[in-house]
Amino acid sequence: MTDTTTTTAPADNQVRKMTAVEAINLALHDAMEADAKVLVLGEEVADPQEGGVMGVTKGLSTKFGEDRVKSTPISEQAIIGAAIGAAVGGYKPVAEIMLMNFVTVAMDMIINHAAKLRFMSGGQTGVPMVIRTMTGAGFSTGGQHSDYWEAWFAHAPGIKVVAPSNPDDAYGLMRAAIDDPDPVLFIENLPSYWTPAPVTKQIIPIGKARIAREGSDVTVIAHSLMVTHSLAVAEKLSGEGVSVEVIDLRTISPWDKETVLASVRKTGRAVVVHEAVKQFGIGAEIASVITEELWGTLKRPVERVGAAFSSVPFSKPLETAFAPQPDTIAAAIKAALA
Amino acid sequence: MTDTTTTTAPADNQVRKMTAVEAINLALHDAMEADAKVLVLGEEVADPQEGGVMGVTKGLSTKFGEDRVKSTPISEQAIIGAAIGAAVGGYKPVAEIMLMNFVTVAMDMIINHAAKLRFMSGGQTGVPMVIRTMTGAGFSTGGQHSDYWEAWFAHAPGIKVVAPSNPDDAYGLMRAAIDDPDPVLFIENLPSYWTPAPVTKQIIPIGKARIAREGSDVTVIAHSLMVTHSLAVAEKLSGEGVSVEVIDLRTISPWDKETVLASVRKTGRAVVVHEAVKQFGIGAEIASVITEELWGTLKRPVERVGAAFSSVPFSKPLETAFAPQPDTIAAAIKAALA
Amino acid sequence: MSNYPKPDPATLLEIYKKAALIKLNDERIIKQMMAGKLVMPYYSPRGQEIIPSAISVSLTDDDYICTIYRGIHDMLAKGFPLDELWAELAGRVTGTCKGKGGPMHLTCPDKGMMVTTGIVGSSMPIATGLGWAAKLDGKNRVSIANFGDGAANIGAFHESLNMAAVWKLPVIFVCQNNLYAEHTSVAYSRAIDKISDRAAGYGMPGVTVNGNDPDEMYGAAKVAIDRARAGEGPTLIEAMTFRFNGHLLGEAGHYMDKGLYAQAQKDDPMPILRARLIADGIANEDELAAIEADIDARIDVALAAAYDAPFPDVAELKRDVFAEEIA
Amino acid sequence: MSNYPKPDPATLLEIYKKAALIKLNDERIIKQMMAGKLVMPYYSPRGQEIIPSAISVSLTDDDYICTIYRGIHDMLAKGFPLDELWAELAGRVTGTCKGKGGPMHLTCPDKGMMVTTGIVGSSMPIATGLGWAAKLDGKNRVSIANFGDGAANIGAFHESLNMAAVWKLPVIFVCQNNLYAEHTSVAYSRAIDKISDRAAGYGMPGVTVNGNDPDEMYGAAKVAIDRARAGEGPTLIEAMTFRFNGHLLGEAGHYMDKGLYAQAQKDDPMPILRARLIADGIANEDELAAIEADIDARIDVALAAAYDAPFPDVAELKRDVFAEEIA
Ligand SMILES: Cc1ncc(C[n+]2csc(CCOP(=O)(O)OP(=O)(O)O)c2C)c(N)n1
Ligand SMILES: Cc1ncc(C[n+]2csc(CCOP(=O)(O)OP(=O)(O)O)c2C)c(N)n1
Ligand SMILES: [Mg+2]
Ligand SMILES: [Mg+2]
Repeated sequence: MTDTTTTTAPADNQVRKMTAVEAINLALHDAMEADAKVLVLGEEVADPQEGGVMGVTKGLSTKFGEDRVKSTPISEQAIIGAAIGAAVGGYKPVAEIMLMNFVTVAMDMIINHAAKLRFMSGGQTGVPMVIRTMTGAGFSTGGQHSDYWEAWFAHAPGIKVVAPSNPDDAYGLMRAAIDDPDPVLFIENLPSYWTPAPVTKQIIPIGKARIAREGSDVTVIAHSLMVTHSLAVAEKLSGEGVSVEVIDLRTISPWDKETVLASVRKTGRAVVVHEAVKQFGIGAEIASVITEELWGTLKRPVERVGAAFSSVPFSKPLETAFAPQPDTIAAAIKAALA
Repeated sequence: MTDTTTTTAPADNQVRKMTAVEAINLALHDAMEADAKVLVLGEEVADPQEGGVMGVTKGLSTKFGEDRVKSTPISEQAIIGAAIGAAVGGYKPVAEIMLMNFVTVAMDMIINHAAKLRFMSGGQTGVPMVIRTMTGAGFSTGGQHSDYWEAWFAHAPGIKVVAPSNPDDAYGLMRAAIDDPDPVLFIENLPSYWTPAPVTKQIIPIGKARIAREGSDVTVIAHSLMVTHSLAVAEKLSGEGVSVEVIDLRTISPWDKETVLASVRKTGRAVVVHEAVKQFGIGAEIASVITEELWGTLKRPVERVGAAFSSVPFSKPLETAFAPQPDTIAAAIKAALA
Repeated sequence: MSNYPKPDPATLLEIYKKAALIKLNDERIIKQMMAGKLVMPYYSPRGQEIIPSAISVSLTDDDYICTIYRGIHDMLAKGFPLDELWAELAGRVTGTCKGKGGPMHLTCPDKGMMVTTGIVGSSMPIATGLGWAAKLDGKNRVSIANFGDGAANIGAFHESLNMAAVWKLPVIFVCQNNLYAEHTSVAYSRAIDKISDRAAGYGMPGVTVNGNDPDEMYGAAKVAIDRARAGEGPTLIEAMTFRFNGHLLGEAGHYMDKGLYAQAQKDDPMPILRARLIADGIANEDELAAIEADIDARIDVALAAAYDAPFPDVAELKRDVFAEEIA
Repeated sequence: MSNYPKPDPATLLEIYKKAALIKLNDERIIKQMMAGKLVMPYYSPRGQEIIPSAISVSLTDDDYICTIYRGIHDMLAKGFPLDELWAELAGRVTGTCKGKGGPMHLTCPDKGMMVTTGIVGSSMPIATGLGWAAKLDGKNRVSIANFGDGAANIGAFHESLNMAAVWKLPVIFVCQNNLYAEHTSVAYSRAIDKISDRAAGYGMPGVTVNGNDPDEMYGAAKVAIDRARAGEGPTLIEAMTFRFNGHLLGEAGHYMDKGLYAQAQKDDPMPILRARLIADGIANEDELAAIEADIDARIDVALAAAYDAPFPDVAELKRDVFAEEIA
């Protein structure tokens, strides 16, 4: 596992700037074009319903037909069940669960079935499907529309968990997720959906982290929107003479221990950042493994940054205080450097 | 928070030996007798259906009537929804979800509603309910009937998580859970259901751990069946001159940091044990907090013991290898002492 | 339905007052949002005013209701305090939920408004539980579950209707069928004509009524509520209606059938009811104008007070997670 | 139902062969469990043999089925290999799932047996997805979803039937109504007489048949399967039956109605079908005895081979979690 890339080199000179919405749309398009077994389903995903509430699947049903791109009733259990059945039946479905809080309705299908069927059948029935979902605080949508629950799925053997931090990764990880023989939960960040960035159209391997910025004093490990925040903080701190290495996990399960440990072995200090509630979040596992593996090397305990222990609040000042912000991350980095 | 008890002194001389099944039954009975607002619902819980598949609720409907003790259709969403509604309407329902894997069907009700309604309503609607569920590997029930998912709920603000390790705690914690103004997930261990032990009928506060055995060399933190295994290992190791302190967490969320940290401050070494899959389990949070708080004091990294990263397998030798056993725990203690 | 009880003139005027409050309040919210003064996801109930107005005249504060993100009409009809509503929408600590809940979680237990949910379908299991509580209380309370046409396809619908029927609970399931679930027209999500036909599968009465017609809506609700109070169990009412402002305020609505939209506009229940009140001599133009002016004035007050009030302190993040404040 | 197609004598004999295999296999499992040779939770299908036997004669290996913990009858009727079955029950590496799945997760994709689940209701959404796959394949495959009477009250039932109807999928929903869900009699869990009445709420045909009667069961299944193959969409079949050995092997069954039980024993479909075959001259006593002896001999072989096979290595815990073995 040494093919970690520091920066992604453009594959050709067709690098275009696009939003994550466009990048995921393109990834779905390219995957459907490359493989007739790829299907898309979910609420509103077909064009008569405007190709998704955010337009992520726009154009797909018009091009590939409403047999392969199916708008569903509001029935998350049946959506995931249909995807599992189709996957077991030889297809590669990409199911959308509109927001991450709604996965709660389909947990049986995801946890007891999608994640377990390969093991329970002794390898006879793989479930090559992708569950796309979006989330993230910042839009004043309150307690039931912005949660990050990646820790639940990372704790569940049999399902992979991926969370891109930018349009290029969104494209590359989506292509890899669709090709993966196992179920992949694909977490999109809603507030950064429309921030354009270059997209190289390279497929990005699942299970590999990316060193988003090199540094020597401290390692920040993040995913999704928190990578953007961490990079901004790193840039700012470089002005203060602090060299921050930022690792974009890209895949949360199985996560790339090699890359993380190599970095912390070098810096001796680590901060794990996620938007999910801090307590019992994925930062705890990553901090524990770093501590176990690098005991003696580690100069300070691993710092963890996550949301407050509450539901996502509606009122703007509370919502801002709830989720990790650049200054929270900066403070944690300084604590790690103490 | 100093009222941690080392051993529970009998309140009177009516201490009887009973199984956890009997102790929980008695706790429900006593609570229903003490407060007419206490209700029981779930599949099979009333006496025409034999008072629960395991007989935990036997006799309650005959004594308190089928208005207060209701057998339900197989409808976990409606079971939890009915409990939430009844709680918001002024009652104290105890809802049974037969096995912990079946909570997956009701996650929306538990996570988006029971756990959040107090916060989202600004304190107007509390949800004083208990969700009883049972689980645990060892009965060859395979991949969908034995999972421990306490980490999911510990990560969710607004719901408390309790897991008794013996009949006395089962009684005392159930009484406290029913009286608690917030929703409590109450996790019962199926394989140890029928092991009799003395029951003192004392109410045990939620949020407090118990020092199940005092020791000075290393602290083992466990809950549910793993306390029994850890105590057996401690006893065995005492023969080898190792003094193991065993802490029974009793409550997983909010967990008793004070008691745990005081113990590890003393021993300098810690092992966290749970039957749930090790990766992203509650051991990671506990290990992280210990490391953060006792950096400098800690002599070795915290050891974590949990199940293998797989579904629960059916075949007996695999099932045994999957879940932590006394020898796994002993090995981790030795690693912590290295 | 011809033998439904009919609202008397006073009740009809009462229905109009509630509906006018909903409509004027909706218009004001939109204005404030357009002006950038309110920032929130807003699911306008414009077009659905009659449904809760015609139901609520048969309810008391003791009766329970659960509703959804598109539920401000249900709330106002049942008497939600206007000041606390506006303060909540503005995210202020004086809001009914101290600003922590926002528009999708409006709650006012004093007036029986127990739960507002943002999860499709989830009003139903909880309303079923409130029905159980109501039955245990023995005070002839009823519990109303509001939900949309799209929600009738989710599992929680099935489990709730079945449980309420088996337990004979005093629950009225009100499906506000506005023909769309987000961008999905009903034709895409079910292979039957009437959602009310599902009631037979649970053993409860099911009716489809014109939810925009105060007579039908009042009658169907009254029959169901009386039945529930009498201990005879639940009813499913499918109330046909339309949402004029699309799903979420600001969307383009390209997915909507243009003919359908034009017809719905012609059928807008608000001008129709207003004209009828005048035609039937129940109220004259001046009286109605005075009612409307009074509503507008109350909104002015509520809105001004809301903006003047402070935001919640960040310490609120530690409160109401559990009953006891987090250390 | 009188115009249902009837099984011809050869088909009837075929049904008996499948049913006899189920019954004899069940008896042997119980014997082995009593002897402590097999340790597992066992949900006996005794009494329900006819249902899958009469369905499966109209299926090929290409057709999909999903079933539940109580599904060994569905499996055997569709041709599950006996050796791999016994090895799996014994937790051996030669089992169909290498011993990792056990009795609740029997799987044999080669013969279309895609998923066995231990979660009530969950066979239905997955069978719906297999129906979608079947439709996309364009090979006129069908997908059978087996489930119990209790499962008809869970949300997954509702969502699946609705989706299958809207998408016109070739799915046959087979509700094996054995009058009990664990210890709960149907009267406690629904307020209607027939589960098949729910089909109308989804816009699909629904029928209730005597699942113990090979004619009715064969006819209803054939009509539904033909309809599905013709692209006309799903059907709900409620097959009335009884479970003689209670829910989980070893329970006392005190909750069961004694009169019902006695009647069910009189109606035991196995001796009835056997006698009919003889009476109608389809097979004589000797021929039937030979069929049964042959089944017994095959079970002897499977059982002996199972016990002789090794248990899986603990390294299996790292395999099949993902396609790629965990490091
Ligand atoms: C379980 C769940 N799935 C999806 C959504 C996203 N969503 C919000 S509103 C909505 C449409 C609901 O339509 P309907 O029930 O007809 O109510 P309406 O909005 O028309 O009043 C959807 C799909 C959700 N909130 N919850
Ligand atoms: C979601 C869920 N809830 C509860 C259970 C526990 N359980 C196992 S079988 C069963 C009864 C099912 O009855 P029915 O659907 O009639 O099938 P039968 O066993 O009679 O064949 C129950 C409640 C479960 N497995 N899954
Ligand atoms: Mg609608
Ligand atoms: Mg049954």
